[in-house]
Amino acid sequence: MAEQIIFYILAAVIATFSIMAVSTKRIIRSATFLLFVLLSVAGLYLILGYQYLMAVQIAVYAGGIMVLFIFAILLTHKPGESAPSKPIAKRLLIALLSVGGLAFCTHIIVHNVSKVYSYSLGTTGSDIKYIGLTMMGTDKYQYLLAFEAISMLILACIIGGIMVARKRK
Amino acid sequence: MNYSQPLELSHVTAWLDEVLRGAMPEFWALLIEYVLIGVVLLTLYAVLALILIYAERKITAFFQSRLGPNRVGKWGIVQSVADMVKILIKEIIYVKKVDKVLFYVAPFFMIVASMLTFGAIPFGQGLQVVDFNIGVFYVLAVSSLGIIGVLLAGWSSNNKYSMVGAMRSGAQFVSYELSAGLALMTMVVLSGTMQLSEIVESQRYCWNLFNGHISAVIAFVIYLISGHAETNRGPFDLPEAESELIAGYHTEYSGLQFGFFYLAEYLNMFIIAAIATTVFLGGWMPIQVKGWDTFNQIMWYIPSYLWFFAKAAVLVFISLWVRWSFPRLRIDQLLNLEWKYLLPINLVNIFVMVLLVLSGLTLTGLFPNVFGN
Amino acid sequence: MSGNYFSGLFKGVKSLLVGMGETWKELWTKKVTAEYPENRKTTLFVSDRWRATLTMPHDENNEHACTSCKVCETNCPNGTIQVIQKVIETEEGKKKKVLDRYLYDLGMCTFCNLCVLTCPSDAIVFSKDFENATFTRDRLKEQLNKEGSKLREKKKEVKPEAEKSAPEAE
Amino acid sequence: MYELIINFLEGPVPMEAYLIVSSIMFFAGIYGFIARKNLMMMLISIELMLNAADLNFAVFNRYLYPEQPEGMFFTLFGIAIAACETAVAIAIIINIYRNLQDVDVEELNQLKG
Amino acid sequence: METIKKLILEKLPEAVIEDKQPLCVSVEPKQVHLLMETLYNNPEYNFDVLLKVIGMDWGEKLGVIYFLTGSKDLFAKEIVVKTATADRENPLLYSLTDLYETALLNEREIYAMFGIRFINNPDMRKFFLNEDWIGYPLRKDYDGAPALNPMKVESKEIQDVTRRLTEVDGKIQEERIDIFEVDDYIINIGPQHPSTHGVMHFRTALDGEIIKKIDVHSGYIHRGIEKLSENLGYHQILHFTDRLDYLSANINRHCLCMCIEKAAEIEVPERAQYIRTILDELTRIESHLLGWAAQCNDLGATTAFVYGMREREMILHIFEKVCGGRLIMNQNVIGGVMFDIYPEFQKEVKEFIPYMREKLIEYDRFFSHNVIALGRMIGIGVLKQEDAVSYAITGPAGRASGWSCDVRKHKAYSLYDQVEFKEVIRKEGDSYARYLNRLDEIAESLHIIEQLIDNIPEGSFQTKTKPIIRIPEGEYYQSVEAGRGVFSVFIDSRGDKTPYRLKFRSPSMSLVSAMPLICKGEKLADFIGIGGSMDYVIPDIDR
Amino acid sequence: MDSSSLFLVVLLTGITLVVAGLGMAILISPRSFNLQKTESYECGLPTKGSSWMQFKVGYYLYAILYLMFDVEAIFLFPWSTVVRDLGLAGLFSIAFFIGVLALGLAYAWKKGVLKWM
Amino acid sequence: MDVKDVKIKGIPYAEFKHNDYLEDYVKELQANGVNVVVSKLDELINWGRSNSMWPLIFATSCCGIEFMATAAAHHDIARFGMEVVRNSPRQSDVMIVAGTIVHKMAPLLKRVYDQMAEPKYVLAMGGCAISGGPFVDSYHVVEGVEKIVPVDVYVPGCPPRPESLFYGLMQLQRKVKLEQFFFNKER
Ligand code: SF4
Ligand code: SF4
Ligand code: SF4
Repeated sequence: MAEQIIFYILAAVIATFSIMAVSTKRIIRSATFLLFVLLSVAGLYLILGYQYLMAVQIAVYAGGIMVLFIFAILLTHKPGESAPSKPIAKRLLIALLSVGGLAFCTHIIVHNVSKVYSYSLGTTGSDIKYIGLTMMGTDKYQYLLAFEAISMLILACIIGGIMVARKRK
Repeated sequence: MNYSQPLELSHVTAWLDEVLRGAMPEFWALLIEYVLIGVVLLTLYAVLALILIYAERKITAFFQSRLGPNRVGKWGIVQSVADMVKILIKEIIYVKKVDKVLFYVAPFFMIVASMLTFGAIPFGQGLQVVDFNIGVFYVLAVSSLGIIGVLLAGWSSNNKYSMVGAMRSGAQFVSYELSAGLALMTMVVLSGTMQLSEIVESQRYCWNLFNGHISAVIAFVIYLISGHAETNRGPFDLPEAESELIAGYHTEYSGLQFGFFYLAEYLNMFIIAAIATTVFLGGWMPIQVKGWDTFNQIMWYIPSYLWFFAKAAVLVFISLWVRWSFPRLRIDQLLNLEWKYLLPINLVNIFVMVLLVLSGLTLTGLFPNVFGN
Repeated sequence: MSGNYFSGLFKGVKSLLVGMGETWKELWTKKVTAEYPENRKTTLFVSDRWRATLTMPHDENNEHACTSCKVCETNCPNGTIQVIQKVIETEEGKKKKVLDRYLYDLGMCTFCNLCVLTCPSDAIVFSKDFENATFTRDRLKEQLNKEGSKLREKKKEVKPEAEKSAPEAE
Repeated sequence: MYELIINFLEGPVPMEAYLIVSSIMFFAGIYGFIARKNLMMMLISIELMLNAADLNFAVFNRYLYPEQPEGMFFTLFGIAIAACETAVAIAIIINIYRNLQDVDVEELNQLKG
Repeated sequence: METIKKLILEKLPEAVIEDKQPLCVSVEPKQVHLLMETLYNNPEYNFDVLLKVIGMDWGEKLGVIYFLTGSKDLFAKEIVVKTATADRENPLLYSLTDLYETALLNEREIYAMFGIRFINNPDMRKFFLNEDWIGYPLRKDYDGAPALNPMKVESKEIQDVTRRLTEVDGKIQEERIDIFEVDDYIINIGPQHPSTHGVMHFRTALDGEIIKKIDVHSGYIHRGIEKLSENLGYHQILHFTDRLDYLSANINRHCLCMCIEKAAEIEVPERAQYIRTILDELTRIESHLLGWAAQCNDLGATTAFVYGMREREMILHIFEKVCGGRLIMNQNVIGGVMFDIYPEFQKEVKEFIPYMREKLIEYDRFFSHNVIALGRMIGIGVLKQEDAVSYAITGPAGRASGWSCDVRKHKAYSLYDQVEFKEVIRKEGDSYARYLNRLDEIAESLHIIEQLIDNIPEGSFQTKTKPIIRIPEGEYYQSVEAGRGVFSVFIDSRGDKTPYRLKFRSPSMSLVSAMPLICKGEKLADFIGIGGSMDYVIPDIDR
Repeated sequence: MDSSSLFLVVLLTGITLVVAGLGMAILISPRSFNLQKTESYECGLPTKGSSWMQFKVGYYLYAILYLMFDVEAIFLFPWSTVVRDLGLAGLFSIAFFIGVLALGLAYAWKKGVLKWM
Repeated sequence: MDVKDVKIKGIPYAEFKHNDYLEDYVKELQANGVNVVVSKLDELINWGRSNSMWPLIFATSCCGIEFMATAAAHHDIARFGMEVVRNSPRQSDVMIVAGTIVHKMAPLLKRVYDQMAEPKYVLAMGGCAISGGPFVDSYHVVEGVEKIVPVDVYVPGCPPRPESLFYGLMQLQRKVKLEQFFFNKER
């Protein structure tokens, strides 16, 4: 029961702040609201029993990406400067479309997804050793290759990021 | 081996649990327990902060051949209480130019980050609130929330000093978080688990610091350095560098809001020491020697939380010692230290540790009957 | 390059350790702090020559030595001293100017000692009572001669210069 | 009434609830991505969408195939890739800003034309 | 000197040369620059040090006195150049900033005090006073009515614009110049800042953490001492000197006393000379200790600060026992010293010397080799020798740039010709050299005291002087080596009991004027560290 | 008493601390108002221009490096717990992983990113 | 609360100077009448305030150096718990004006004072801050900071020795200890 209450609180937080994040004028606030959303998502992971995911979500998003965001905002925006949106008419239209899309999705979800799942609080995903072994294995459903590929991706990102950001006019 | 542990607090908690469960439905028992945990945690947090502030001021004074606070209570022992009372009723100023929302949110991040880490520390046998199986990683992840607080505080203050301070802080934090993480990872390799309680258990007969000898010592030093850098304390106090930036990122904060930053700073210092104690120095585990049962029994008479606080106190002292011995680093020195020294050394160190573990050259590997669990 | 890297590292670490050694030593040296106000009756060090406030010594007959000649007033560089005279009639019926009020502003004095040095009759001295903080500005404006005090009749006696300049001789 | 709420709250959270939450995030992201002209804002919106997807992976994993951590791994890799993507995207934004002193999409379009 | 005279007459036949000590040349404003150029490039002895720039109000004329000497052998030759203009409404003179950097701030000061504006000076704002100050305080006809310049408490935004006067074809043009670029990030360091050593105000344009430009503001402690002095008798003036550079209080006062004694021909007893010299050196140690402590504090080593202050306190105790003052000593008087030493004085000083030596070693171990400190001092804030000369930077900072500029060596006064000591000179010119110089000078001062302390002769410590001292008409100069460099006094007397004009040359002003140069391109943190290594005292600048 | 709910308890404790503290302070602390108080402090002078500055991109480059290593860490941590079980094979795969990243660091070093600008 | 209850370690009540000021002050307070609970709370608050005065050093000249000496080992202001020198006015409680205040500085002093958080106190240290001291007659010197901001305690001297400053701080502590926090209209 507690789980449900917490879930609904988190869901409310996510819903409000994701909407606020995309609609607020001040960009740094928007980033902060995004952070709230991300942290709540971390909370959802925790409810789902993926503790490791939660920690990863916090570490990467709160520690890494947010710092990056804030730095980037500091680099490109003045405090108090607001980020403009498209004209109100256009915005309304887009909002309508989004709400429409949301309604459509909800409809599908409610009508199709219900009762096809089995929920169990298994321990998969919460045992860190199991994750480690799975990640380093080469069998089916094991991810060594992806893991190594990530390293290449990261390398590419470092080089790309540095090159792009350092490029002078 | 079961030793008698008369002063252990876990007896009290177990008894309390029993009584509550006996007296009321489980839901309410749990609720009361949670509230109790919260209250205890809060008290411990505040009391520790007060003690730390007092200790720092006193020890600083001794390093500087002064006496330090000695007029409020005997030896000035309630000095920090007076400070707390004062700051509680100090005006909180509204500065027009600040970004109100973020300005108020920033201290939350500071406090919550340190509180969440604080909750994960095993203070003694069975005295750990949050014990995730990803313990070490959790601590790292959560502590990175603090930086958001600093960055937001600096940015929202709309003050030039704060801004410079926040930027410095960001660069500093992102650098040192890495080293701290890698140093802890080295120890995870050694203990084979991330759960803090298990890490402590695994050090029953041999502290990790000795178990992994060279490699562990290097990791220990690196962790202490980067831990301090993360907490923005001297000689890494660039973000609030008093002689340069007035008060750095919290220049515009007043009253209790400033108090929170102040509080979190001291608590973070303790948390770093506590984590280091847990991971490197055997946490709350009393000194044990395999086979010497009487000795072990005597050691167990000293309750585990005292062991823990004693070990942490030594580390806190070292941190103060360092703080009051060195001049402040400049930002480029700071980053050099991290990226050119600590990080490469750390990467190599992990490999050394892996080799040590795999080849059985750790102390437990070499002398399993003396040190093995 | 790599040699530099490591020797630099070790040298640096060594210098830091030496520095920490010094603070460690200081940790155990005797603390130099003098504990005012606990020591104010015992070990408090205040030199006898310390100039804390100007005073006008009165003897047991409530008599002072100031002839109200105003030398101190003219010598004072910033008008700290105000000598207010009044005219009285002596026994012989002569009109004579004597000291009415000797006003001294402690909050303004620069403690340059010129007044004491130049006073021809040594009527004023500096005391070393330094506890003078007050809550109001007016309290610092003092009247040095006591109520009802009068000039001490004295035989002209010239003190040697050396003694005069050192107040502790008083 | 009380009973109703209790009944509703009994048991695990229904899967639809998760999915709806993630849909809200996703469509908020879409709205932001289209409605805002600022590059940083667009990036933030993308971040929202990515998170929604990540959340779905985890939810599907937990509810549909609880015995295998596939979804979780996808989330893990998803987060990693999101991080890389953000880093490069921001690098590009900074570069654009340095050249144009602005991070407005419309300005960009004008420049292109 | 004869050759110089000839040289001057050759170039400027209409120059009026008065043959006194030092040689005095008066020329028309238009020719000053030419004359200076000649002297500057004089092959035999370059007059490349503009030691003093003294604004003067001679009654009907306003003008400037320049005191020149050479860096090669300081004070070996001295020349005084005078120039004046009769236009009191809009006095204009020519700037010397292209020859001597030190002229910049001095000319701005003269503008504030006398209203003389200098053509070609790149930055003609008032120094010390606010731009809207009415009247020129040091002019003889200054109206000091408080109503004219009431105290205001509303803060005003600082306008970063300056005026520049240039002469184009004989016509004076005035242009307004912005000091900073439009989008510079300007941050105020000071006046209420822990590390500006008082109330200096640097407007600093930053680029990230790097300093792009510094604009020096001063006057937050301008107390008008020179004006006050013009209404006070000579022994009343003395107490101001302690409050100029309060860390060299005794040395400053010594200087003024010597100047007055020289002028009034008062003999100072031997014993007083000894006491003065010993106390001077103790003052120097105290000042350097504080300098060291403050520099360490600026670098973030609070503990070092406390150690330095601890040792300094020992000296203060000695001071307090001698003269009843700790910081402001009021010890020297015209014709001697105010108080004789106390009986245990010698013993205590002799105890202090080995103690201090021990502590110097401790400082060395504690801070001088600390790798962090080294990184923050070596190669930071490099001041080249020619810059030091051009900015007339003397004292430990000047000597750290390789310029031998110790007055005690070059123009010995008091007992300095009888004692043996080394002038500490380093070549590097960076913060570290200044830092080490200060510590080494403490050792040298200890050495000097050691030589004197046992030989204090018996006798009187004061010559009796008249209650009112009059100085014969004339101009008098006296220089001493204060804690921060050459401190000197200029008295223009008209034979009254008060000076007609009294001017102090403060070493700190030069130090500050070089800050924009040596801090450019350094980091913000280093700027603070450099400030610490220069060790200026602000009331000394502002007076 | 599972960790997740305890985690929540700790979180709430932290938030309570701030909320309660601030609430109380705002309620009872004295208040005064004047115009200058609400302006920002800069050595006692009015600020000129915006407090925002065009910061050096150097800060950002460090952040990129950090993020990358952070991402690396999330993969390394699971690995580090199973080092013993994996043996040499694990060592090699991870050596490749770290080696590639070290290349990144080396690249940054060479490009002078690590030199503060 | 009675004046006599205001105890300062080390100096008995009778040996303090200017006690009459405090007595008047208390009389005024008592005339208003305060209930007991509140006054006990007040006592606690005042105890905290008076023992934790974080100074903001407005040091302009010589007296500032004496303050440094006060903070250093020999005198050690830390004994009073006042070594936490905050450079930001937002975080400090007592402004110690040490040194001459000149016309150019006056707006700054006012501004910094204004920016301090309540409760705030001002201590004028040295002749200059009290009255202009040696420079009263100057055209550019403010005749005492009381012209700009309200001063709570005056510490005469030129410069006052560190002990004098301590004495002044203790006077201030005494004043603070008598203050009324609740239902106070003034502050
Ligand atoms: S104190 Fe001395 S100088 Fe002053 S009026 Fe009296 S007698 Fe004259
Ligand atoms: S000491 Fe100096 S300032 Fe003070 S009253 Fe005497 S003469 Fe005047
Ligand atoms: S009172 Fe005296 S010591 Fe203090 S600042 Fe003024 S002149 Fe200097």
